[in-house]
Amino acid sequence: MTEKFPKKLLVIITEAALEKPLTELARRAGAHGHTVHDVRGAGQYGEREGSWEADRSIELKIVCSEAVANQIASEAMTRFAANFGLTMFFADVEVLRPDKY
Amino acid sequence: MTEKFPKKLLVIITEAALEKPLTELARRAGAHGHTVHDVRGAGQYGEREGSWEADRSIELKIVCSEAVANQIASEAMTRFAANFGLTMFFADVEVLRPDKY
Amino acid sequence: MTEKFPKKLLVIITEAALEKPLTELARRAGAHGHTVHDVRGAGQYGEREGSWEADRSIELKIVCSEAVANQIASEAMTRFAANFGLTMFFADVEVLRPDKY
Amino acid sequence: MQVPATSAAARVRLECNFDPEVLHSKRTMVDVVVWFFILGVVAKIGKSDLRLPEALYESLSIYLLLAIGLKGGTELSRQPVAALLPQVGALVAFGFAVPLLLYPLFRTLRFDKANSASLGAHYGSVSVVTFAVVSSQLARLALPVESHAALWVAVMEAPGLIAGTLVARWALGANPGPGPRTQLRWTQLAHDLLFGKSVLLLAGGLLIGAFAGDAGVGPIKAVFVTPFKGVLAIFLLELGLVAGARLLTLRGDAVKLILIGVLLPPVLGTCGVLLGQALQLTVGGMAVVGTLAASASYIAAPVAMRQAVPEADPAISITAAIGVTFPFNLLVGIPFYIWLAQQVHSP
Amino acid sequence: MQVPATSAAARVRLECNFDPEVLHSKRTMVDVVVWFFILGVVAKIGKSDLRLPEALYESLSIYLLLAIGLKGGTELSRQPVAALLPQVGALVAFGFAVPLLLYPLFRTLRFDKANSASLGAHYGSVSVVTFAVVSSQLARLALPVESHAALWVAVMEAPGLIAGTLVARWALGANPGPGPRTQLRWTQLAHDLLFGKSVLLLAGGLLIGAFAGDAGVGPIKAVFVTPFKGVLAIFLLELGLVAGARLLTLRGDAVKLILIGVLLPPVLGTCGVLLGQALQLTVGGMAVVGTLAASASYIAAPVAMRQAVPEADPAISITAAIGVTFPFNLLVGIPFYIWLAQQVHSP
Amino acid sequence: MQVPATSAAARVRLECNFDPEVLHSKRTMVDVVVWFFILGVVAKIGKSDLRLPEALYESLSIYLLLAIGLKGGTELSRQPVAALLPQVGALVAFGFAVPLLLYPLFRTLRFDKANSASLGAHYGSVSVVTFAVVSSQLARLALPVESHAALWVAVMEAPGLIAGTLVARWALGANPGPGPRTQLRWTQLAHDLLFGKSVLLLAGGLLIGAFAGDAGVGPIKAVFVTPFKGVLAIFLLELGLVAGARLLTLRGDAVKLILIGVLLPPVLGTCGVLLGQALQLTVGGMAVVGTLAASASYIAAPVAMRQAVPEADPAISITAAIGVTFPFNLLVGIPFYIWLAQQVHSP
Ligand SMILES: Nc1ncnc2c1ncn2[C@@H]1O[C@H](COP(=O)(O)O)[C@@H](O)[C@H]1O
Ligand SMILES: Nc1ncnc2c1ncn2[C@@H]1O[C@H](COP(=O)(O)O)[C@@H](O)[C@H]1O
Ligand SMILES: Nc1ncnc2c1ncn2[C@@H]1O[C@H](COP(=O)(O)O)[C@@H](O)[C@H]1O
Ligand code: NA
Ligand code: NA
Ligand code: NA
Repeated sequence: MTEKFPKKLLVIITEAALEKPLTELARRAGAHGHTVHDVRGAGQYGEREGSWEADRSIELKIVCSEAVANQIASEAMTRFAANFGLTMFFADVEVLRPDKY
Repeated sequence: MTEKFPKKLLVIITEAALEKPLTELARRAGAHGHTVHDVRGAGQYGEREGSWEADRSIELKIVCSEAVANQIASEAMTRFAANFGLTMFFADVEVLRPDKY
Repeated sequence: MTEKFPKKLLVIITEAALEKPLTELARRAGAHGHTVHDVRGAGQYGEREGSWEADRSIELKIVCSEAVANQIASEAMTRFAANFGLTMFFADVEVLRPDKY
Repeated sequence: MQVPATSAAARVRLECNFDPEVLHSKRTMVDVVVWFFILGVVAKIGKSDLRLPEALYESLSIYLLLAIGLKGGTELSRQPVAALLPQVGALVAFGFAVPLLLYPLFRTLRFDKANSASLGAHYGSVSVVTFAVVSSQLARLALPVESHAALWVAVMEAPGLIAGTLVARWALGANPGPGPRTQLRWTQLAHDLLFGKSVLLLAGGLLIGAFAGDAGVGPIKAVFVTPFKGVLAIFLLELGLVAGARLLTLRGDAVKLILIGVLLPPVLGTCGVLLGQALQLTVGGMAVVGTLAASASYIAAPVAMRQAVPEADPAISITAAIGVTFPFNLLVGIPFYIWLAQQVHSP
Repeated sequence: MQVPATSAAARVRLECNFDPEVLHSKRTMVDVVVWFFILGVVAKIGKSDLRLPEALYESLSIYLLLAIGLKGGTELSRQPVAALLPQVGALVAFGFAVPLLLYPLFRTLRFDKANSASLGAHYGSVSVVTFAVVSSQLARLALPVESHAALWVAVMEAPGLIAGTLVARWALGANPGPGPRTQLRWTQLAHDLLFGKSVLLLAGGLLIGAFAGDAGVGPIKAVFVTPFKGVLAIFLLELGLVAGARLLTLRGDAVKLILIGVLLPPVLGTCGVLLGQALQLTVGGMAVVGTLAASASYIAAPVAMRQAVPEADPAISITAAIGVTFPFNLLVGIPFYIWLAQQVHSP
Repeated sequence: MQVPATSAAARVRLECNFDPEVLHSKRTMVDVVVWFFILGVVAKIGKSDLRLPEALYESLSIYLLLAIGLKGGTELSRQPVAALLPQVGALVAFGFAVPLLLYPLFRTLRFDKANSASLGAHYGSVSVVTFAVVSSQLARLALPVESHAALWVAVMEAPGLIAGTLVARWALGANPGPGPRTQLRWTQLAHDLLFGKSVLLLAGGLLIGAFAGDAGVGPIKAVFVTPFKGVLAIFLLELGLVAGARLLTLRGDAVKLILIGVLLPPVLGTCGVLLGQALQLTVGGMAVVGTLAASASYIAAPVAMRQAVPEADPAISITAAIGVTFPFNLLVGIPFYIWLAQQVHSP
């Protein structure tokens, strides 16, 4: 069986306005890639139906090393958590090509 | 490094008709938020391409405590599993702000 | 409390052109279902904004046994990794109905 | 059921298969929009990668509902409301009766209780697009229709769904399904029907049309009137894809579903035409009521039944409604209801 | 502020509430597109499941911006540029002044610094759809407008946003919020405004119209001119849903927001009409500038403020802008600015 | 290749850059739809946040394919089929030949085997939107075109893709890439081309047009004919965004790709015009065949090549096709092919 290597998956659910800042942040922090899609939802800052510009939310996924995930998350916390709806969580995942992420 | 706290991620993939009942159920069970997006897929009840009203599916994500996740899942099972396409799974995740979820 | 059973979640993020081949591969490998949605992102092969046919990406999720996940992943690697943008990871999840997946 | 007296001429026409004066050639018999439906079915069955974006489907269905409502509304304001009440009452009663009458039939065909009730609800309610197609056909044949016909669609949407739900409650009450019964909240159901997309947009369009009148609606006719039929064509392409997908999944109960989907419409349609006659409608009006009666809902009904009768398998009703009955009505049913209305009208 | 001299006749008209010759009946007073907005609000407040796909919302807003630009552009090429400069200068200055003047007012009403600046930016900028509605009203009343009015919209979009950002920087500089200040990059802000969807499409449409001229734009009028009002109607249905959602979330500061949303527009609108008078615009032109001044941006502003003043709570500005001011302008404001422009014009 | 005899007058015109009678001024030379493309490119290169929803892109491309087919179809029914066969045969052969002839050229330019085959397939196939633009230009210049021109588009879509795939199979067979070869299933490829979105909708539109005839298509012209050019404008805005994005990613092989993208079209276009002459087409017809020959596919080809020649880097072909060749044809190529057709026609 092909060997698997542990990585971290960092998921960030937040306002669409942060898509560009967060992906830039991730790149600078050392992530090799990212994946985004549009979501709707509700949280502390109320419901976000995503039906028009200011109401749109995204889910951003980054597969990376634990250090990079920590770096991205803590920077996102300090820069954005105070003023933006922001949900973040980490999960343990395994990949086949450890150098790719 | 900032401390992390364990939480459960509950993912429910089901028919779009259940979006409202399930998010209400989650709120009542104590979840502080949820995230939804549209998906397509296939399972036991056949293919669901999501190309029109009755054929739409959603994926619902809830980050919460294990107790709340169990509560939501078991209520969803009893109320909906018999009559609706319903896929559910739990994953261990870590968050930075444990009180938020 | 209802009992939970361990399963693997295999997530594949790749070009939209592989949606059909990959879901067929998954079915043949023994997966009982799958879920897909459209994403955008960036990786080794550059940015994919998903704004037109050849630029679309998907995220495919399969909940299955570890053996099936390995089988799908290794077949996808040999058939597609050389020529397609392809990100794959495995996560441990728990389900309530082990026979369903 | 009273069979209309047909003159000798009409009888001759019957034998030579539909009125040769009106439906003179094969080519003009098939409305152009029907070809789009067929293209969709062919694409799906041929496993084409053609997929209309879901956002387009939703946008078009919103457009069609609004446009149909608006068109009816501008005329509605000219009608004395009292004159409409008997029509409305009769149509509501008809839609309500259908699921009650069909339930024993479906049970005889060995559908379980939930599916029998749900199927009845689909046929008791109406298909807005089928209405659009019959209207377009009548316009081509220069047969006038009551200008407030959209009102009929709006009032015939809900009664069948309510009756179907009632039947299911009554039937399943004694013998509940595997899952624990969810309490049915009637206020919830009433709300969902009234504020559901279809009724809301139809009724909203009707009211806007009535308030704004012809002069007010004039400047938006370039969107809601002129392109109507072309938009309908695109929507039928999408419905062809959906119907093709249902045909591909036909399995065990295929024969039963095809029989139901093909045999019910002419029967219900005939009842509808006769009801139209009893209400003293025009030929066009009778054809429309016949078509509405014969049509099965696939926008409002599946959504409503999923909530109200979740025990029913949606695949069964949807396949019958959009996989069989909808194409049948498009190709055979509508010409037949029009022909029948003409016969019935002959003095 | 100089009060316009009103003749006795005008004074009488004032008392009997708006010019009875022009706005003769209730029915014609409400433009048909406004009913679509109301339908949307009713649907949302009635908790309907009606949802317009986001892709439709985006497509329609792109269409409206382009179409407004194009229409203005074909005329723009005929204008001597020099003649436009004073207008442009005055409108830019006006939009820039609004947030500066409103800031102390909002502070007095106990909004915090960031929200006061952000609210000011929303009112300093303009609402493209409100412009479309006033244009449609003026067309119905056969009141001509300067054909390059779209240029006004394009130049009034950004100044208010820049001024609001400046106010926020200045106010928050001394007393930063909880999070560490993000460096504001001015070049970034300037770029985002200029290349932001609204300005880019408006200006793009203007330029294309100017380059291609009437002859060039002719063959695409069937898309960008004829159906404009109908498309606006559909867009207003969607905005009704959005506004209804904001109304449903009104909570603690509801009274303050409603007061602001209802009282500011007439004041700003009056200033705008008088500015139009000073610029020697036509009656229609004064009404348009009044409406622009009274309108609050909800396409460009929320996006810009989220980047430039993230400390502000977007719910506050958006609720005021689209939940209160937009419906107010639609129903009451626009007829009032038109009426006022007519009064002011009376020699 | 036979160089057309040009009269002295024509030679003079050539020197003063295109026919001054037809393309008299800069302004009318650029079709209005081209400005929309340029706006899109500017927006993308200026890093605007403008994004057309993907659902809109898909909807518009479905619309354009159907509308082009329909338009051709209504005329097709009047043609004797036999008369069309030589045209169809010649065009199929031409499309098939292009990848075979270009393969050694691309190899000489140091593209690897897979990319050489894939690039050839893109140029062997055709761009539907380029066809729409040349048609719109010809209409503006009042140059008639064979009414069944859409048929040419439909038949020229697939041959180049099949030939490109064959070349790749043959070249890579001996020297497979890193991954294990996937078995190419020819029936699969044939199916995917025939039932692929482009051919299916074009052919579907053609057949519907032919079946329904002018009378049948009449009522849907308000959707499929009148707004065609305006819809094309919006689609070109989107294509401008896509092309801009490709230009931004130009890197190492930029020079090679630009050279190919700019030099190939005039050569292929000239061949196409001469082929049109050999087929005794009208001036408009020659210009159309020239344009089709010069155009590179970016709807069907990328999808087909991804399946059939996955070893090829899609970025290379797509950048050449939509980043370079498509804008080149829009701005320079199409006027040139029209001019050339006029020269060639001069007796
Ligand atoms: N407990 C949760 N589970 C899943 N998603 C959440 C949760 N809380 C918030 N979200 C998502 O994160 C976004 C921002 O959350 P918040 O910061 O709580 O407003 C919401 O719009 C939701 O989409
Ligand atoms: N094994 C699976 N892995 C991922 N998604 C699944 C799986 N099985 C089912 N699904 C999703 O869950 C929905 C309902 O599943 P089912 O209840 O099996 O019909 C399907 O439409 C799929 O989107
Ligand atoms: N590190 C990563 N984290 C999350 N998604 C990724 C990552 N790398 C790549 N992707 C996604 O996978 C797709 C293909 O990746 P690649 O093979 O690296 O080009 C990209 O378009 C992204 O959507
Ligand atoms: Na019915
Ligand atoms: Na303003
Ligand atoms: Na070509």
